[in-house]
Amino acid sequence: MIKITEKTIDVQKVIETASSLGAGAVNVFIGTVRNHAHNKNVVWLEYEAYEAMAVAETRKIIDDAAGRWPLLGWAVSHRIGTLKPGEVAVAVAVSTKHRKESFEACQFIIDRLKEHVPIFKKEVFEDGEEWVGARPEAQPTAQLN
Amino acid sequence: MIKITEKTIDVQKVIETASSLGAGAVNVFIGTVRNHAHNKNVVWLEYEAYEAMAVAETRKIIDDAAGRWPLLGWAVSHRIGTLKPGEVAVAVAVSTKHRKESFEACQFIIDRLKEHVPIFKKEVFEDGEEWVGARPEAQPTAQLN
Amino acid sequence: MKVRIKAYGIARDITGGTLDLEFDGQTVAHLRKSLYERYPALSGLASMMVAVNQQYAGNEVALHADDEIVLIPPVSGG
Amino acid sequence: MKVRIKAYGIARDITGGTLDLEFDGQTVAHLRKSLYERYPALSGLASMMVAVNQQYAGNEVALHADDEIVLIPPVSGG
Repeated sequence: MIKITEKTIDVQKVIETASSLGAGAVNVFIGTVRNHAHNKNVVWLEYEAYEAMAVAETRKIIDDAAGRWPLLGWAVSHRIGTLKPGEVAVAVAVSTKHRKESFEACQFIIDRLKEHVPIFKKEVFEDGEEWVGARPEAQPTAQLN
Repeated sequence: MIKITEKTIDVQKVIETASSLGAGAVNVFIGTVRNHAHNKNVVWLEYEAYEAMAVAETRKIIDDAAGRWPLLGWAVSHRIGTLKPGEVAVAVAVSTKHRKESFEACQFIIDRLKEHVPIFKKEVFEDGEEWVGARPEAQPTAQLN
Repeated sequence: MKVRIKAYGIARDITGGTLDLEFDGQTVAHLRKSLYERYPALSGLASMMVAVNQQYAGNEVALHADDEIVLIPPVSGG
Repeated sequence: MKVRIKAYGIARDITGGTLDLEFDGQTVAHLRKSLYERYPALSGLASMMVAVNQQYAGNEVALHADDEIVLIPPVSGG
Protein backbone atom coordinates (compact mmCIF):
# COMPACT_ATOMS: atom_id res chain seq x y z
CA MET A 1 0.00 0.00 0.00
CA ILE A 2 1.29 3.41 -1.01
CA LYS A 3 -1.03 6.18 0.04
CA ILE A 4 -0.95 9.97 -0.21
CA THR A 5 -3.85 11.23 1.83
CA GLU A 6 -5.44 14.36 3.24
CA LYS A 7 -6.93 12.33 6.08
CA THR A 8 -5.37 11.50 9.43
CA ILE A 9 -3.00 8.57 8.98
CA ASP A 10 -4.24 5.39 10.62
CA VAL A 11 -0.96 4.00 11.92
CA GLN A 12 -2.57 0.78 13.08
CA LYS A 13 -3.85 0.21 9.55
CA VAL A 14 -0.38 0.83 8.11
CA ILE A 15 1.06 -1.73 10.54
CA GLU A 16 -1.63 -4.28 9.76
CA THR A 17 -1.12 -3.85 6.03
CA ALA A 18 2.61 -4.46 6.42
CA SER A 19 2.24 -7.45 8.71
CA SER A 20 2.64 -11.03 7.57
CA LEU A 21 2.11 -14.37 9.28
CA GLY A 22 5.59 -15.50 8.26
CA ALA A 23 7.21 -12.43 9.77
CA GLY A 24 8.78 -12.24 13.19
CA ALA A 25 9.53 -8.52 12.99
CA VAL A 26 7.74 -5.36 12.05
CA ASN A 27 9.54 -2.04 12.07
CA VAL A 28 7.55 1.14 11.89
CA PHE A 29 8.73 4.69 11.40
CA ILE A 30 6.35 7.52 12.18
CA GLY A 31 7.26 11.08 11.27
CA THR A 32 5.40 13.58 13.40
CA VAL A 33 5.09 17.36 13.31
CA ARG A 34 7.37 18.97 15.87
CA ASN A 35 6.10 21.95 17.79
CA HIS A 36 9.23 23.97 17.03
CA ALA A 37 11.90 24.34 14.37
CA HIS A 38 14.84 26.76 14.16
CA ASN A 39 13.96 27.83 17.73
CA LYS A 40 10.57 29.10 16.58
CA ASN A 41 7.12 27.77 17.35
CA VAL A 42 5.55 25.86 14.48
CA VAL A 43 1.90 26.84 14.20
CA TRP A 44 1.17 24.40 11.43
CA LEU A 45 2.74 22.67 8.45
CA GLU A 46 1.49 22.45 4.92
CA TYR A 47 2.41 19.47 2.81
CA GLU A 48 1.76 19.17 -0.87
CA ALA A 49 2.63 16.35 -3.24
CA TYR A 50 3.00 15.80 -6.94
CA GLU A 51 0.85 12.80 -6.28
CA ALA A 52 1.18 10.54 -9.31
CA MET A 53 4.94 10.87 -9.30
CA ALA A 54 5.18 10.62 -5.50
CA VAL A 55 3.46 7.24 -5.68
CA ALA A 56 5.67 6.12 -8.58
CA GLU A 57 8.89 7.20 -6.84
CA THR A 58 7.85 5.53 -3.60
CA ARG A 59 7.13 2.36 -5.53
CA LYS A 60 10.67 2.46 -6.96
CA ILE A 61 12.08 2.80 -3.45
CA ILE A 62 10.03 -0.16 -2.22
CA ASP A 63 11.16 -2.25 -5.19
CA ASP A 64 14.75 -1.29 -4.45
CA ALA A 65 14.33 -2.22 -0.77
CA ALA A 66 12.70 -5.53 -1.69
CA GLY A 67 15.77 -6.33 -3.78
CA ARG A 68 18.07 -5.69 -0.81
CA TRP A 69 16.08 -7.27 2.03
CA PRO A 70 13.53 -10.11 2.02
CA LEU A 71 10.44 -8.01 2.75
CA LEU A 72 7.35 -9.97 3.68
CA GLY A 73 5.08 -6.95 3.83
CA TRP A 74 5.23 -3.16 3.67
CA ALA A 75 3.09 -0.04 3.67
CA VAL A 76 3.76 3.67 3.26
CA SER A 77 1.30 6.43 3.98
CA HIS A 78 2.07 10.15 3.63
CA ARG A 79 -0.22 12.93 4.72
CA ILE A 80 -0.78 16.12 2.71
CA GLY A 81 -2.62 19.31 3.58
CA THR A 82 -2.49 21.22 6.86
CA LEU A 83 -0.94 19.47 9.87
CA LYS A 84 -0.72 20.63 13.46
CA PRO A 85 2.11 19.73 15.86
CA GLY A 86 1.83 16.15 17.08
CA GLU A 87 0.08 14.92 13.94
CA VAL A 88 1.51 12.08 11.87
CA ALA A 89 3.03 13.22 8.56
CA VAL A 90 4.31 9.87 7.39
CA ALA A 91 4.19 6.24 8.46
CA VAL A 92 6.37 3.49 6.98
CA ALA A 93 6.09 -0.13 8.08
CA VAL A 94 7.88 -3.26 6.89
CA SER A 95 7.76 -6.82 8.08
CA THR A 96 10.56 -9.33 7.72
CA LYS A 97 11.49 -12.69 9.13
CA HIS A 98 14.22 -11.29 11.40
CA ARG A 99 14.49 -7.99 13.23
CA LYS A 100 17.76 -6.55 11.91
CA GLU A 101 16.52 -6.49 8.33
CA SER A 102 13.27 -4.83 9.41
CA PHE A 103 15.20 -1.90 10.89
CA GLU A 104 17.49 -1.62 7.89
CA ALA A 105 14.73 -1.78 5.29
CA CYS A 106 12.47 0.69 7.09
CA GLN A 107 15.30 3.20 7.54
CA PHE A 108 16.29 2.80 3.89
CA ILE A 109 12.75 3.52 2.75
CA ILE A 110 12.24 6.64 4.87
CA ASP A 111 15.74 7.97 4.04
CA ARG A 112 15.12 7.57 0.32
CA LEU A 113 11.60 8.93 0.57
CA LYS A 114 12.90 12.12 2.12
CA GLU A 115 15.48 12.51 -0.63
CA HIS A 116 13.55 11.55 -3.74
CA VAL A 117 9.80 11.70 -3.42
CA PRO A 118 8.19 14.93 -4.70
CA ILE A 119 6.49 16.07 -1.53
CA PHE A 120 6.95 19.62 -0.27
CA LYS A 121 6.66 21.00 3.24
CA LYS A 122 6.03 24.56 4.33
CA GLU A 123 6.54 25.51 7.96
CA VAL A 124 4.21 28.23 9.18
CA PHE A 125 5.52 30.17 12.19
CA GLU A 126 3.87 32.90 14.19
CA ASP A 127 5.85 35.50 12.21
CA GLY A 128 6.21 34.01 8.76
CA GLU A 129 6.52 30.85 6.72
CA GLU A 130 9.18 28.88 4.89
CA TRP A 131 9.39 26.08 2.36
CA VAL A 132 11.66 23.56 4.05
CA GLY A 133 15.02 23.07 2.33
CA ALA A 134 14.13 25.37 -0.55
CA ARG A 135 16.97 27.83 -0.05
CA PRO A 136 20.66 26.98 0.14
CA GLU A 137 21.61 26.74 3.83
CA ALA A 138 22.10 30.33 4.98
CA GLN A 139 24.77 31.06 7.56
CA PRO A 140 22.81 32.54 10.45
CA THR A 141 25.08 35.54 11.00
CA ALA A 142 23.71 36.12 14.49
CA GLN A 143 25.24 32.78 15.49
CA LEU A 144 28.63 33.15 13.86
CA ASN A 145 30.42 34.25 17.02
CA MET B 1 6.02 2.56 30.55
CA ILE B 2 7.43 -0.92 31.04
CA LYS B 3 4.77 -3.56 30.97
CA ILE B 4 4.76 -7.35 31.22
CA THR B 5 1.25 -8.46 30.44
CA GLU B 6 -0.91 -11.51 29.75
CA LYS B 7 -3.25 -9.39 27.66
CA THR B 8 -3.03 -8.61 23.97
CA ILE B 9 -0.53 -5.78 23.46
CA ASP B 10 -2.15 -2.55 22.38
CA VAL B 11 0.48 -1.29 19.91
CA GLN B 12 -1.32 2.01 19.42
CA LYS B 13 -1.14 2.62 23.17
CA VAL B 14 2.58 1.82 23.20
CA ILE B 15 3.13 4.33 20.39
CA GLU B 16 1.04 7.00 22.10
CA THR B 17 2.89 6.51 25.36
CA ALA B 18 6.24 6.94 23.61
CA SER B 19 5.17 9.99 21.60
CA SER B 20 6.14 13.53 22.46
CA LEU B 21 5.18 16.91 21.03
CA GLY B 22 8.83 17.87 20.68
CA ALA B 23 9.61 14.72 18.69
CA GLY B 24 9.79 14.48 14.93
CA ALA B 25 10.37 10.74 14.86
CA VAL B 26 8.91 7.66 16.45
CA ASN B 27 10.42 4.26 15.78
CA VAL B 28 8.49 1.17 16.72
CA PHE B 29 9.59 -2.43 16.76
CA ILE B 30 6.97 -5.14 16.95
CA GLY B 31 8.00 -8.74 17.48
CA THR B 32 5.35 -11.14 16.25
CA VAL B 33 4.93 -14.90 16.49
CA ARG B 34 5.99 -16.58 13.27
CA ASN B 35 3.97 -19.49 12.00
CA HIS B 36 7.05 -21.63 11.55
CA ALA B 37 10.50 -22.17 13.01
CA HIS B 38 13.19 -24.74 12.12
CA ASN B 39 10.98 -25.71 9.17
CA LYS B 40 8.23 -26.82 11.51
CA ASN B 41 4.80 -25.35 12.08
CA VAL B 42 4.51 -23.40 15.30
CA VAL B 43 1.18 -24.20 16.94
CA TRP B 44 1.67 -21.75 19.77
CA LEU B 45 4.33 -20.13 21.93
CA GLU B 46 4.50 -19.88 25.67
CA TYR B 47 6.29 -16.96 27.24
CA GLU B 48 7.08 -16.68 30.90
CA ALA B 49 8.91 -13.90 32.73
CA TYR B 50 10.67 -13.41 36.01
CA GLU B 51 8.57 -10.31 36.19
CA ALA B 52 10.13 -8.09 38.84
CA MET B 53 13.58 -8.59 37.43
CA ALA B 54 12.37 -8.33 33.81
CA VAL B 55 11.02 -4.87 34.59
CA ALA B 56 14.21 -3.88 36.44
CA GLU B 57 16.49 -5.10 33.62
CA THR B 58 14.37 -3.35 31.00
CA ARG B 59 14.59 -0.16 33.05
CA LYS B 60 18.40 -0.45 33.02
CA ILE B 61 18.37 -0.83 29.25
CA ILE B 62 16.16 2.24 28.86
CA ASP B 63 18.42 4.26 31.16
CA ASP B 64 21.41 3.13 29.13
CA ALA B 65 19.69 4.10 25.86
CA ALA B 66 18.69 7.48 27.31
CA GLY B 67 22.35 8.12 28.07
CA ARG B 68 23.32 7.39 24.46
CA TRP B 69 20.50 9.08 22.56
CA PRO B 70 18.27 12.02 23.50
CA LEU B 71 15.04 10.09 24.02
CA LEU B 72 11.91 12.19 24.31
CA GLY B 73 9.61 9.28 25.05
CA TRP B 74 9.65 5.49 25.17
CA ALA B 75 7.50 2.48 26.00
CA VAL B 76 8.11 -1.25 26.16
CA SER B 77 5.43 -3.89 26.44
CA HIS B 78 6.09 -7.64 26.52
CA ARG B 79 3.44 -10.29 26.40
CA ILE B 80 3.54 -13.48 28.49
CA GLY B 81 1.35 -16.57 28.42
CA THR B 82 0.15 -18.44 25.36
CA LEU B 83 0.53 -16.74 21.96
CA LYS B 84 -0.67 -17.88 18.56
CA PRO B 85 1.09 -17.12 15.26
CA GLY B 86 0.54 -13.51 14.21
CA GLU B 87 0.16 -12.23 17.77
CA VAL B 88 2.41 -9.48 19.11
CA ALA B 89 4.99 -10.72 21.62
CA VAL B 90 6.78 -7.43 22.19
CA ALA B 91 6.43 -3.79 21.21
CA VAL B 92 9.12 -1.16 21.73
CA ALA B 93 8.63 2.48 20.78
CA VAL B 94 10.88 5.50 21.19
CA SER B 95 10.48 9.08 20.11
CA THR B 96 13.33 11.46 19.38
CA LYS B 97 13.83 14.77 17.66
CA HIS B 98 15.43 13.26 14.55
CA ARG B 99 14.84 9.98 12.79
CA LYS B 100 18.29 8.38 12.80
CA GLU B 101 18.49 8.34 16.58
CA SER B 102 15.00 6.84 16.82
CA PHE B 103 16.10 3.84 14.74
CA GLU B 104 19.33 3.43 16.67
CA ALA B 105 17.76 3.71 20.12
CA CYS B 106 14.88 1.36 19.31
CA GLN B 107 17.21 -1.27 17.87
CA PHE B 108 19.52 -0.96 20.86
CA ILE B 109 16.63 -1.53 23.26
CA ILE B 110 15.22 -4.60 21.50
CA ASP B 111 18.70 -6.10 20.97
CA ARG B 112 19.56 -5.70 24.66
CA LEU B 113 16.13 -6.89 25.75
CA LYS B 114 16.59 -10.14 23.87
CA GLU B 115 20.01 -10.66 25.45
CA HIS B 116 19.43 -9.65 29.04
CA VAL B 117 15.82 -9.60 30.16
CA PRO B 118 14.68 -12.77 31.97
CA ILE B 119 11.86 -13.81 29.69
CA PHE B 120 11.64 -17.35 28.38
CA LYS B 121 9.99 -18.69 25.27
CA LYS B 122 8.82 -22.20 24.53
CA GLU B 123 7.88 -23.15 20.98
CA VAL B 124 5.16 -25.74 20.73
CA PHE B 125 5.13 -27.71 17.48
CA GLU B 126 2.74 -30.37 16.29
CA ASP B 127 5.20 -33.06 17.37
CA GLY B 128 6.88 -31.59 20.44
CA GLU B 129 8.09 -28.50 22.20
CA GLU B 130 11.33 -26.67 22.85
CA TRP B 131 12.61 -23.88 25.11
CA VAL B 132 14.20 -21.48 22.63
CA GLY B 133 17.96 -21.13 22.97
CA ALA B 134 18.11 -23.41 25.98
CA ARG B 135 20.45 -25.99 24.48
CA PRO B 136 23.82 -25.34 22.87
CA GLU B 137 23.28 -25.01 19.10
CA ALA B 138 23.12 -28.54 17.75
CA GLN B 139 24.55 -29.20 14.30
CA PRO B 140 21.58 -30.41 12.28
CA THR B 141 23.35 -33.41 10.77
CA ALA B 142 20.72 -33.81 8.08
CA GLN B 143 21.83 -30.45 6.66
CA LEU B 144 25.59 -30.93 6.85
CA ASN B 145 25.95 -31.89 3.22
CA MET C 1 9.06 25.07 -28.86
CA LYS C 2 6.08 25.62 -26.62
CA VAL C 3 5.21 23.55 -23.56
CA ARG C 4 2.92 23.65 -20.59
CA ILE C 5 4.63 23.47 -17.20
CA LYS C 6 3.32 22.80 -13.74
CA ALA C 7 5.20 23.75 -10.60
CA TYR C 8 5.01 22.69 -6.94
CA GLY C 9 5.99 24.20 -3.62
CA ILE C 10 8.18 27.26 -3.74
CA ALA C 11 8.50 26.89 -7.53
CA ARG C 12 4.73 27.31 -7.73
CA ASP C 13 4.91 30.41 -5.54
CA ILE C 14 7.58 31.86 -7.87
CA THR C 15 6.01 30.97 -11.21
CA GLY C 16 2.34 31.15 -10.28
CA GLY C 17 1.65 27.45 -10.88
CA THR C 18 0.73 26.31 -14.36
CA LEU C 19 2.39 28.25 -17.15
CA ASP C 20 2.88 28.06 -20.90
CA LEU C 21 6.45 28.65 -21.96
CA GLU C 22 7.81 29.22 -25.43
CA PHE C 23 11.57 28.85 -25.79
CA ASP C 24 14.36 28.14 -28.25
CA GLY C 25 15.62 24.55 -28.30
CA GLN C 26 14.27 21.11 -27.54
CA THR C 27 15.83 19.93 -24.29
CA VAL C 28 15.47 20.33 -20.56
CA ALA C 29 18.62 22.49 -20.62
CA HIS C 30 16.94 24.94 -23.00
CA LEU C 31 13.82 24.93 -20.88
CA ARG C 32 15.84 25.72 -17.77
CA LYS C 33 17.66 28.60 -19.45
CA SER C 34 14.39 30.18 -20.50
CA LEU C 35 12.82 29.63 -17.07
CA TYR C 36 15.74 31.18 -15.21
CA GLU C 37 15.55 34.24 -17.47
CA ARG C 38 11.84 34.64 -16.90
CA TYR C 39 11.91 33.75 -13.16
CA PRO C 40 15.34 34.65 -11.79
CA ALA C 41 14.22 33.61 -8.28
CA LEU C 42 14.26 29.97 -9.44
CA SER C 43 18.04 30.06 -9.64
CA GLY C 44 18.15 30.95 -5.95
CA LEU C 45 16.71 27.58 -4.94
CA ALA C 46 18.90 24.91 -3.35
CA SER C 47 17.96 22.68 -6.30
CA MET C 48 15.34 22.41 -8.98
CA MET C 49 14.62 19.16 -10.74
CA VAL C 50 12.55 18.88 -13.87
CA ALA C 51 10.26 15.88 -14.18
CA VAL C 52 9.14 14.79 -17.62
CA ASN C 53 6.25 12.34 -17.76
CA GLN C 54 6.69 11.60 -14.04
CA GLN C 55 10.41 10.82 -14.26
CA TYR C 56 13.25 13.02 -13.10
CA ALA C 57 14.86 14.25 -16.33
CA GLY C 58 18.46 15.30 -16.94
CA ASN C 59 19.40 18.38 -18.97
CA GLU C 60 19.93 16.33 -22.12
CA VAL C 61 16.40 14.95 -22.26
CA ALA C 62 14.46 16.03 -25.34
CA LEU C 63 11.02 17.50 -24.81
CA HIS C 64 7.82 17.14 -26.79
CA ALA C 65 4.88 19.51 -26.89
CA ASP C 66 2.53 17.18 -25.05
CA ASP C 67 4.97 16.04 -22.33
CA GLU C 68 3.91 16.35 -18.70
CA ILE C 69 6.56 18.76 -17.46
CA VAL C 70 6.80 19.58 -13.79
CA LEU C 71 9.18 21.77 -11.79
CA ILE C 72 10.30 20.11 -8.58
CA PRO C 73 12.01 22.31 -6.01
CA PRO C 74 13.83 20.68 -3.05
CA VAL C 75 11.67 17.88 -1.70
CA SER C 76 10.95 17.72 2.01
CA GLY C 77 8.55 14.89 2.62
CA GLY C 78 8.48 12.90 5.81
CA MET D 1 24.07 -23.08 54.17
CA LYS D 2 20.45 -23.48 53.20
CA VAL D 3 18.61 -21.37 50.67
CA ARG D 4 15.37 -21.35 48.77
CA ILE D 5 15.69 -21.21 45.00
CA LYS D 6 13.19 -20.46 42.27
CA ALA D 7 13.72 -21.45 38.65
CA TYR D 8 12.22 -20.38 35.31
CA GLY D 9 11.82 -21.88 31.89
CA ILE D 10 13.72 -25.05 31.21
CA ALA D 11 15.45 -24.73 34.60
CA ARG D 12 12.03 -24.99 36.22
CA ASP D 13 11.23 -28.06 34.14
CA ILE D 14 14.50 -29.65 35.31
CA THR D 15 14.34 -28.73 39.00
CA GLY D 16 10.61 -28.73 39.51
CA GLY D 17 10.35 -25.01 40.29
CA THR D 18 10.86 -23.84 43.84
CA LEU D 19 13.36 -25.88 45.83
CA ASP D 20 15.24 -25.74 49.11
CA LEU D 21 18.92 -26.52 48.77
CA GLU D 22 21.44 -27.18 51.48
CA PHE D 23 25.06 -27.00 50.40
CA ASP D 24 28.63 -26.43 51.62
CA GLY D 25 29.97 -22.92 51.15
CA GLN D 26 28.59 -19.41 50.92
CA THR D 27 28.87 -18.26 47.31
CA VAL D 28 27.12 -18.62 43.99
CA ALA D 29 29.96 -20.91 42.90
CA HIS D 30 29.19 -23.32 45.75
CA LEU D 31 25.50 -23.14 44.96
CA ARG D 32 26.16 -24.00 41.31
CA LYS D 33 28.35 -26.97 42.24
CA SER D 34 25.64 -28.40 44.45
CA LEU D 35 22.92 -27.74 41.86
CA TYR D 36 24.84 -29.42 39.04
CA GLU D 37 25.39 -32.48 41.24
CA ARG D 38 21.73 -32.70 42.12
CA TYR D 39 20.41 -31.79 38.63
CA PRO D 40 23.04 -32.85 36.06
CA ALA D 41 20.72 -31.72 33.24
CA LEU D 42 21.36 -28.09 34.24
CA SER D 43 24.93 -28.36 32.99
CA GLY D 44 23.61 -29.23 29.54
CA LEU D 45 22.05 -25.79 29.12
CA ALA D 46 23.59 -23.19 26.81
CA SER D 47 23.95 -20.96 29.86
CA MET D 48 22.56 -20.60 33.34
CA MET D 49 22.71 -17.34 35.22
CA VAL D 50 21.97 -17.00 38.87
CA ALA D 51 20.11 -13.89 39.99
CA VAL D 52 20.40 -12.77 43.58
CA ASN D 53 17.90 -10.19 44.76
CA GLN D 54 16.95 -9.44 41.15
CA GLN D 55 20.50 -8.84 39.94
CA TYR D 56 22.60 -11.17 37.83
CA ALA D 57 25.25 -12.49 40.22
CA GLY D 58 28.76 -13.71 39.44
CA ASN D 59 30.24 -16.84 41.00
CA GLU D 60 32.03 -14.85 43.70
CA VAL D 61 28.85 -13.31 45.14
CA ALA D 62 28.18 -14.31 48.77
CA LEU D 63 24.73 -15.63 49.58
CA HIS D 64 22.52 -15.11 52.60
CA ALA D 65 19.72 -17.34 53.82
CA ASP D 66 16.99 -14.86 52.97
CA ASP D 67 18.26 -13.85 49.53
CA GLU D 68 15.90 -14.08 46.57
CA ILE D 69 17.79 -16.61 44.45
CA VAL D 70 16.57 -17.41 40.95
CA LEU D 71 17.93 -19.70 38.23
CA ILE D 72 17.84 -18.07 34.81
CA PRO D 73 18.33 -20.31 31.80
CA PRO D 74 19.01 -18.76 28.37
CA VAL D 75 16.63 -15.84 27.91
CA SER D 76 14.57 -15.63 24.73
CA GLY D 77 12.27 -12.65 25.03
CA GLY D 78 11.07 -10.65 22.08
